[in-house]
Amino acid sequence: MGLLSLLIFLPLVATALILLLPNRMQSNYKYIALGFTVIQFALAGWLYVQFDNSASGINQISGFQYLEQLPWIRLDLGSLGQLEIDYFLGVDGVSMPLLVLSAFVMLMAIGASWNITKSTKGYFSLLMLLNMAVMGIFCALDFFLFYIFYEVMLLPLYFLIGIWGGANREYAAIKFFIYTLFGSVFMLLIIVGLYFSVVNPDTGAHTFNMLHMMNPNNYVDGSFFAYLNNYYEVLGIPARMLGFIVLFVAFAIKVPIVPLHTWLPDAHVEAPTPVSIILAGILLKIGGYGIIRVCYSIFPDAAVDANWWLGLIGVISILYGALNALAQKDLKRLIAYSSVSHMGFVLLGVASLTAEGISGALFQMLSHGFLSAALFFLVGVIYDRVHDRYIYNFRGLASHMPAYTGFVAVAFFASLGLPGFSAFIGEAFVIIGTFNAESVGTGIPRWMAIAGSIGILLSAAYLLWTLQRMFFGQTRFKGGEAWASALTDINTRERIILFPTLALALVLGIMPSLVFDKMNATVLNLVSLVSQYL
Amino acid sequence: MITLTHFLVVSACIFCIGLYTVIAKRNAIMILVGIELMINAAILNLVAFGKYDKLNYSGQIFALFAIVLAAASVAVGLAIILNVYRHYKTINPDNITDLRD
Amino acid sequence: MNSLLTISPIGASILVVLLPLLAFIIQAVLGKKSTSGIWSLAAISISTLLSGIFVFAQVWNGTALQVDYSWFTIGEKTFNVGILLNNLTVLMQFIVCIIALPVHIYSKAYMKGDAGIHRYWMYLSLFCFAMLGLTISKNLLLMYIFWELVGFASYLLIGFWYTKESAVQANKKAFLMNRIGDLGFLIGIAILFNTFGTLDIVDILGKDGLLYQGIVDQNSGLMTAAGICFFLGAMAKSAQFPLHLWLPDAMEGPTSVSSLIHAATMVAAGVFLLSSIFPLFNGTVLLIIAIIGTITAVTAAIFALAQYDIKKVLAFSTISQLGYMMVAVGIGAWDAGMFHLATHAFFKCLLFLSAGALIHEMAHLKAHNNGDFDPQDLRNMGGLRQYMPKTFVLMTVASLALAGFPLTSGFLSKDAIVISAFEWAMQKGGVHLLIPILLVLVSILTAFYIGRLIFKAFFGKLRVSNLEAPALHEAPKTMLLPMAFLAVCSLFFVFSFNPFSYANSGILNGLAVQYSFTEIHALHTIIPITLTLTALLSWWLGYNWYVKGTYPLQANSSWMRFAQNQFGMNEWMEKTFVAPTLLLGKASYWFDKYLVDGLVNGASYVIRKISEIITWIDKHIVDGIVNAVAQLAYELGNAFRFVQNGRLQNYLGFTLTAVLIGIIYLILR
Amino acid sequence: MNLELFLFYAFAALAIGSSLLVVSLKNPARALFLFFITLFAMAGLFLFALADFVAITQIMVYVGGVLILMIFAFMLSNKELLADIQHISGSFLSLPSWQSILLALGFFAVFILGIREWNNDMPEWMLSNIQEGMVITPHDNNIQQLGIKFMTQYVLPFEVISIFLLMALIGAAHLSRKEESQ
Repeated sequence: MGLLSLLIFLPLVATALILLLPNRMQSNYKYIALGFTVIQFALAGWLYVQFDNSASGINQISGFQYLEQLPWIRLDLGSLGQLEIDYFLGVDGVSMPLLVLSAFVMLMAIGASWNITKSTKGYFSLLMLLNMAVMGIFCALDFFLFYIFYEVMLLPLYFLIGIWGGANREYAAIKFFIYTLFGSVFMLLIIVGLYFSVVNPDTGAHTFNMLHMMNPNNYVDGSFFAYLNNYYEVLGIPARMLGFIVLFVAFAIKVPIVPLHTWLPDAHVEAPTPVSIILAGILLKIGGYGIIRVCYSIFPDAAVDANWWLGLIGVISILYGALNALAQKDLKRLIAYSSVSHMGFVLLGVASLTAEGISGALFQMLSHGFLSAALFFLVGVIYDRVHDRYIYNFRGLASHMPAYTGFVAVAFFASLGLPGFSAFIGEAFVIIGTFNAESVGTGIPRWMAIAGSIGILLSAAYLLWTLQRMFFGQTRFKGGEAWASALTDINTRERIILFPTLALALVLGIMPSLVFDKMNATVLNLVSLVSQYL
Repeated sequence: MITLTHFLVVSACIFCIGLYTVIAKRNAIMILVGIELMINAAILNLVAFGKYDKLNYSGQIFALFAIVLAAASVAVGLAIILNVYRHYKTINPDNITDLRD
Repeated sequence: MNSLLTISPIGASILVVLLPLLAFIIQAVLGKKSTSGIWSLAAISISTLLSGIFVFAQVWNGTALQVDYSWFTIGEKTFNVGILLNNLTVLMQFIVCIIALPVHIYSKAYMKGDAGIHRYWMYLSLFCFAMLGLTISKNLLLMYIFWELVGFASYLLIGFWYTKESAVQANKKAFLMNRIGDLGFLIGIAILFNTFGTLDIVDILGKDGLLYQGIVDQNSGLMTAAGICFFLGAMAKSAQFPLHLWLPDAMEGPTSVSSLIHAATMVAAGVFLLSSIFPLFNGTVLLIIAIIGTITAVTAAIFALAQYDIKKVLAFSTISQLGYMMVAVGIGAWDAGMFHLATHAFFKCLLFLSAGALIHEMAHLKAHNNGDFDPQDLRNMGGLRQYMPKTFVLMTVASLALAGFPLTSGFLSKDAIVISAFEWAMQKGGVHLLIPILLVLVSILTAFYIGRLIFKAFFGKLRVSNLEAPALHEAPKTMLLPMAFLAVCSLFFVFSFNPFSYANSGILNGLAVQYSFTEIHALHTIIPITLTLTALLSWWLGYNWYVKGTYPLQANSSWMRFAQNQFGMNEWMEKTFVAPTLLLGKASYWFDKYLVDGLVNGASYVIRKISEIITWIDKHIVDGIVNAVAQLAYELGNAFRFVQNGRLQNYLGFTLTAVLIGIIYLILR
Repeated sequence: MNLELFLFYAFAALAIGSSLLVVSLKNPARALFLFFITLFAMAGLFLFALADFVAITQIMVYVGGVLILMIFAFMLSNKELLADIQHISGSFLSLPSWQSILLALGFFAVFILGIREWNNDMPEWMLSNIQEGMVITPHDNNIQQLGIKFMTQYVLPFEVISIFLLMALIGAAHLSRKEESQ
């Protein structure tokens, strides 16, 4: 059993343990979940430290580390050849930081679940199941395996939102589920199409191996997704472009991009705090990760053609999300829309196809991962206390909850891109990379960089405005004295969760090399893979 | 001259009356009676035919067997009827419809 | 480590930067337990000493030093953290230190007893850290980081009294307007990185820098754009028209903060930035800088005339003076700009501190008498000369320096700018002359409004009625001493031993800029005399108007109000940018909620309806057929059900019937 | 018409008539007593078929055993009997149900049809026995012949039927005994 398998399936052990323990040991579930996640985090951290910086990943098997490849399903399909599905895991510079991020955010989420009382058994076992699926997604290199993890992830989330969520939870859960399923169902079609287009050069059988899909030589001549002699068209769209678009839509729903983002505010708002944390911290990253790992790596030729549109969508997401956030009166919804805006940078950075832009995008994913998690956690803090998060119902929290306000201010400033915090590095390099794109000739014009930078301005606007409206001024609450006594300042548990998160944002902001060093070779490899089609 | 046909006709009459009794009567004992009538009709036929078999005496012998069997059946039947009566407090078979669907 | 022990200028300068950071961290950790500010004070004191002895004295007029540490690598590009020590940067760093130290000392008395004093020291140290870091950054990215941190510290300090609505509005406004500039800075960085592949100032702009290697045409549109972008950054930070709106509002912060950040150091950072990257600018950009600088100087001076709030007068005065510095940069005489920056830092800081002392006393008076008046309003002051003679003297020195009176530092630096401007304009000829002429006008206005301030505050009688005046007394020593120090620094000998000629001043010689225009000797005598005479004239006028009480104008005339409102620019801004943005936000949310999400929900509604129809069809037609068959079978079964009635006799009857039918069939066959 | 035929018709009429009455009487007690007459008439008819031993057995077994058993059973079981006697409801004759009558008449018709057909085509063995004179005559010692046949030719059925009878009687006794558990 390899280390990655251990990393993936540790939470499953926790799930089993939680399910086996009788209900009267209810109070121990969270400790079990916590314990296993701590081990997982430590393991992920160890893997991260041991990770070889020179690994170039993406399309070369030698560039991946901690590889595990076992034949999983081998089915003789007669004239269709052999069905070849591998249990194939490995990490490169793109997935390694995200693995650590996932483990970290999971830890946060469990910390935030401390006060959950409603059927803890189900809750924690679902949480651990989700943990497993997420880890699996980041490690899987076989498309079939990837898809399985991708679908498995939906199930616990659906229940976590649908059972432990807020007032409108069923609506949000079903919306989330259908949105994602909508994307992934079509993804399955493309996966099958790819399967029949690609052969494993070693065995000659069709394969789900993603690395083989990235090599043009492995495509069967004249197959549906072949590079050469491909005249297939669907509705006038060339087959490879179609494949790219469908996969992009599947992942873009997760990111989310603007016309497909409406599940996000609902899901975030209705989900319980820990699930919001996971949604913002990990789930959205799966979208970005998928676009890099799947869309750009498997369909680089189509990606290059579609680049301009992707950049445009990124810019629209940035501005649109920011403008929406500006109009929100619900704090959680505001942060949800700010996620849309911040994730737009990821898309813009990836579309820039410059090393700076892609690195910036990946960094932005990480940074947004724990910053948005921290923000949702902070919303959860007041929501826990008074069950309200309407901005205008609070005033002058700074005098009432000074420590809390301190954390909020740091988190807000960190996420509006104050230098010294991680978000700055991400956003600045996305802008710089996008600006560079025109010189490199990737088809992203410079005005997109400028438009994107307006998003930074707007993010400052809505966050500072919120800070001013909720935290400054004379203390005044809608709930009067009852609220004043309920709104106790942040407690030790919450401090323990928040402090490392914000400290991490600071450390990464000051020493981005901690992450950039790990991903640099991979990013360069991705750029060179894609840019040959420019 | 009493011919075989005479016996047969009489026995047919008796048999049909017994048949009617069995189907129509609303009393278990009367049904038993009907059965006895039918058996008697049969015995009459046996005896009438037996007249032409002097070698084996088969008609009379089987008539005797039939009488014995009838007696046994009556004994058992009555025992059943008594039990049924004990159970259902009636011997009207119309009221005993456990076989109904 | 070695470099630190031997205290090389590099090591010392790093220490200068890091000490306030250390103070900030200690203060942050200690929190409310430490209210004395001793950490911040100690840090800035040591920093000042180090900066003066081990950095400034070592590097000034010596060789430039630089050091690079690799920071991180993206793709093939490595970003460095670099420190650059040359005349410009060490001068700036030293100015910041030398201003910050008196302000720290002053604050100790001024902020005494404030509930949030621990935060005050924390923020102040943070600001010092960022500002000092900004001065010696070699890498533009690093500079940008400090640039924003400075803005952040300013945000915190403006909103120091966060329960005050106007303060939190002001700090938000300040941060957002600065953000606009920051974005310009960022885009500028992007352009430079795109063009040169590095952000190192020396690599790009140094003697054999990339700029001169023909990579890019200096006059190309891209470089113009870069120049404008950087200037945009400087505009926001240095409060240039029209991005100056935040600065008057920023006066909501404590006065000591205003003096340090919003008068002497941070707002001058824009000028410093432009000076650092001066070679980057081509003629177009420089002209734009000069024009904007002039507009700023003029408008701010006009606004200052009509203000009643003592701090607002000074704020507009600052803006106006920053305009001067910008003009200096714009005409290519950035050394004159830096010179003015240095002198201005001292006297403007002093002005603010003095004003702070006045406000302090007025606030005391207000608290003492439970009065209900604005302690910052000039209309409430008057006659303070009797109660606070020392403050009066110190403030007068600073005012003279601001007005450019001979023997003060302001005289030297202002003359340097105005004369250079004239020389530049002569060279260019034509419309360009408008700029120096306007500058002269501004100079007269400056003398007038600062005179107005002095006359209104110190002469005549205390205008707050029904109060016992004796409650007023001189500021405490802790406040007076730093003020005295600054007053001394506002005199000519600190900068040049010749009180009438800026040509010999150390700063100008040290920066040694090659002017693009020829010197015109006649101007060097005419202009100082003109300026001095006009200043005297305006004071005489002011004295007559304000002290003698022969005020000829309608105090409430629409022009006055118009000027007081800054020509309604705030409202205009609000109407043109803020409101539409918010409206756009609301509109896009409406769009999101009702159209995008509505589309999704509509789609789901349609699908639900279709599914209902299909369900109906399924239930009534498809399933209906099946059910009909089943129903038929049931009915048939039911029809024959009586057969199975449980009656033995019926069974028997049916059996026999069947037998009978069978027999009949056999017979009839 | 000789006496023999007359007697035969008389007995036949008695048997048929009494059995018809058995069927149609409402009161089971009376019907049972009428059944007694039917059995006697049947025994008489047996005599005409030259089966004197069978006729005697018929009287002994049926009249002496079966019928008494039935009456006892009836007496034991039917509490409605007294009620029926006291409230003679409706007609003296019970109403036959038309289906049963139809069925019975159907069978009767079939039988008559069968008899008619049969008269035209008598089986081989009857014709040969008649020709060879192997027909029981009134002078034959039937009882002796029967005894010999039972002990020789039909000994196995005889033993079987005796055991069967024993079983039936034991079974009947077992069935009709009162269950002690209840």
